[in-house]
Amino acid sequence: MSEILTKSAARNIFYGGTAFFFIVFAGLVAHSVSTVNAMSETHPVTPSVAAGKKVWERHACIDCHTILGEGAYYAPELGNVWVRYGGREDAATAREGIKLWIKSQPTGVEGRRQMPHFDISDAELDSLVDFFKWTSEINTQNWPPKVSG
Amino acid sequence: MTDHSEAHGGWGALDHLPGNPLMWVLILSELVVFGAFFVAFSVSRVLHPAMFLAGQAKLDRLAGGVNTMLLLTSGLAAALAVSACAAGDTRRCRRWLAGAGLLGVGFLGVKLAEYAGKASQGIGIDTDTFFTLFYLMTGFHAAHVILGLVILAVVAWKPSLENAETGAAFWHMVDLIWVLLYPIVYLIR
Amino acid sequence: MPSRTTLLRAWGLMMGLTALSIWAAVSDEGPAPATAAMAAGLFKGLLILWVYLNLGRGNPGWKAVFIVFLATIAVLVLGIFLLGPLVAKP
Amino acid sequence: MKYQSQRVALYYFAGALGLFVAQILFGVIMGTIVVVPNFLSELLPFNIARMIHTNALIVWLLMGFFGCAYYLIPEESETELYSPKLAILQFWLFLFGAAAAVVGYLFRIHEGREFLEQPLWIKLAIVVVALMFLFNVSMTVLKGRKTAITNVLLLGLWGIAVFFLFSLYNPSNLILDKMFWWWVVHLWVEGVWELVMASVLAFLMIKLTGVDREVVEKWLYIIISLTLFTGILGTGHHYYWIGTPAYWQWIGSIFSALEVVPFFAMVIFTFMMVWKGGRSHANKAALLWSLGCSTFAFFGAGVWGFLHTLAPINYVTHGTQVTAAHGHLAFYGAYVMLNIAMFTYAMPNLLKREPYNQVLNMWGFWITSSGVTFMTFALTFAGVVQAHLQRVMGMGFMDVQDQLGLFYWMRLGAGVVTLLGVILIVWSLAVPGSARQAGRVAAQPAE
Repeated sequence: MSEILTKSAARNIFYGGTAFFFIVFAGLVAHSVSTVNAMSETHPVTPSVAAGKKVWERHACIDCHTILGEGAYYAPELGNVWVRYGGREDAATAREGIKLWIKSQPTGVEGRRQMPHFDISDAELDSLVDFFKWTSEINTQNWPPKVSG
Repeated sequence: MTDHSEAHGGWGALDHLPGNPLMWVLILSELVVFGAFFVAFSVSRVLHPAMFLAGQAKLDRLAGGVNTMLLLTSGLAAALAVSACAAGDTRRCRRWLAGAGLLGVGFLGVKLAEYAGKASQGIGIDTDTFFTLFYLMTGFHAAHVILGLVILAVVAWKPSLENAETGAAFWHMVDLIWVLLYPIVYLIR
Repeated sequence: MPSRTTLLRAWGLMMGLTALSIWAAVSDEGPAPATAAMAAGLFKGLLILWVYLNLGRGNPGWKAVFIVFLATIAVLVLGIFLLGPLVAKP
Repeated sequence: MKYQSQRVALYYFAGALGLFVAQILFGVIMGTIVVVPNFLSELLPFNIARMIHTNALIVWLLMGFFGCAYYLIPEESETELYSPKLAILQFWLFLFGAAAAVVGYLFRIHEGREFLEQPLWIKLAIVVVALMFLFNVSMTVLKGRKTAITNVLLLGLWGIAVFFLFSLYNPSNLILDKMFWWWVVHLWVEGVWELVMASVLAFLMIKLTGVDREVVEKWLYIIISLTLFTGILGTGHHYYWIGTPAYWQWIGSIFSALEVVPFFAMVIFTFMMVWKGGRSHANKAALLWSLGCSTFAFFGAGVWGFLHTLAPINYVTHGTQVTAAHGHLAFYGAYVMLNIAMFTYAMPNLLKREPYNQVLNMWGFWITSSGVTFMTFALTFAGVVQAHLQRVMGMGFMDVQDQLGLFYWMRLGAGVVTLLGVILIVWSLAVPGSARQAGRVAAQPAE
């Protein structure tokens, strides 16, 4: 078999194989998207949750914290912060606790990591907490292993 | 056809394999991937013996056996297509390719009926670990069958000897994976 | 390229083995039919490589690679099936 | 250098090196903030420093890739660049975009998605810059010789642009947000960027070892096939715990465990070529960086990736310092070293000088590599301790962090060493020697 033919066949196998794996991947992602959407029917992204996500992004929280394990590893995991504050048992107290914590930053304590002071209105804080609550209810296959995050 | 094994095309060790070197890279990769799935399946079986017994009881061993035979016969047709092509008989080559493809479609038909039967019982990929692995392995294999059909069609369109050989090699790989998958998933219990 | 006769013989052998392993698995379960089914699968896999994929013409090194690889999978699967339960639940 | 228009690469190399220093500088600042938390806490909070650190990295690597492409493509295509003017304009636009983004970050203007913090208008500007670039190089390739190297490089570069488009999609559902965020991040660094890496390495192997193009291109096809056959479904290792179905644990574990194979193939490839070539090229430093690239990529991306890619292990290590360790060594090995290899090879040719400052450059190699390696070990140990205390024992995050102080001090030390090494590298490249190139064209490998 001629040299040039072998190489062009090699190229075709590369392109064909890549297209195949990509289609399989895209198909699986499509299936996952429909699963996620089905879950979101019973567990909807309310306008408040969506607004909370915007607050989360506006202050680049992810560049210190992690959420579902992704972020900067400098500050605690917030995917389950709602659970850590006992939101499942006593929602009102957890909500107040999280809001108070954010409002009281920075602590200014020497030698302790500082969370900056953010100008977040009370309504925005409520949205942010709604976003945390929604996130804590995601089916993460039981991750994190401990409530410590 | 004798030149292949002797040809030293600069592919290193891969030159000592008959056919297109990159097809062998693909065959080896697929064997490793499915090999990993097979071992993972076996380990999970030990961890959840009851779940796996119950899951396997719901599988249709006969349908799986029929599918093995369909694929083996289809593989024979593909090999005969390559012979025809080597003898310069394009018409016969295309006919064998069509036969191989039809048997492949038959395989997918049986598979689809199997999936539909499971779906009607409310069994899906999320049901349990057994069915997650069952659907991943058989589904990934079925995706290869579909790709194989596309490749066979391309070969029938441009039936050069090299195309026929490379296309048939892919088809045989799909065969090869199934003859291992069938006993591991359907029979061993 | 294998001759027509070789191809047909290999095909007949594989079909027969498939029928046997179905029969063995349908009629009984446990170590013996499991071993038979896996051995049949391994043998069919090697036949596909040797005859259909023409590996019979490959060099000894590659033949060894494929034999060892497929045999390893078969032995692992069977070994885990047969010995695993002893380890998992003594 | 055979074509005048290759000189536009110099702009990109200079820009990339400048941003490289900035990236490491911000890294050292962050390393300091971690151990002395009140350092700059009002002026430059950690999150802002981090987005500058990571964005500078991404931008300089991309700028380096663009430069590599502008150097490589005319030479491979055997034709002048389609439009050198467009390339220069593109450079200034890109640099302006990057600078505007950094200044914006300092004033807290950003979109707050990890690595994709650029405001929308800068994202759109990046798309425009990418289109200018792709138009320019594609037209060059179309009018010239087509080789496997240019094909693969173009595929990689087009892939970079196409997958970047997913950065514009930000659904309010966090799960979907994360799923498609990875289409940018993973399909870049474990997909199309690897195509760029493999093709540039292949080019360097042809130039530096004199091995026949035929052999190199065959290796190239094998490597990139293995890369994408494993890497695309390997995305599954990011879909374990973000709300996606459980089957991703199987797909991710199996396919991403195999992602180490193409990296191993690259090690074999580079060392085989050097051994087979047998010819000693004058530019020893470029060869060192090329071999270093495949080796460090294998350890950083391959081995350190494999360490925590299996779902049951990732369950405890996900989002700990183990990830940080892997990220640092992988980026350094695969993409930093690739760029420096190409800069080291190309700059003497662009400046029409004999290879210069090689000893200094190689010192830079060893010092930087030692720094990053030490940092990787420090972070790996920190990560293992963290995973145990936090994920197995259930200790609180901040209490665990207090236990890791020693590792973070070691990381800072390693970071300072890295900074020194980087300054050496930049110095050795930026200060050209005076010996003019003489008759080196004859020494180019015959093709």
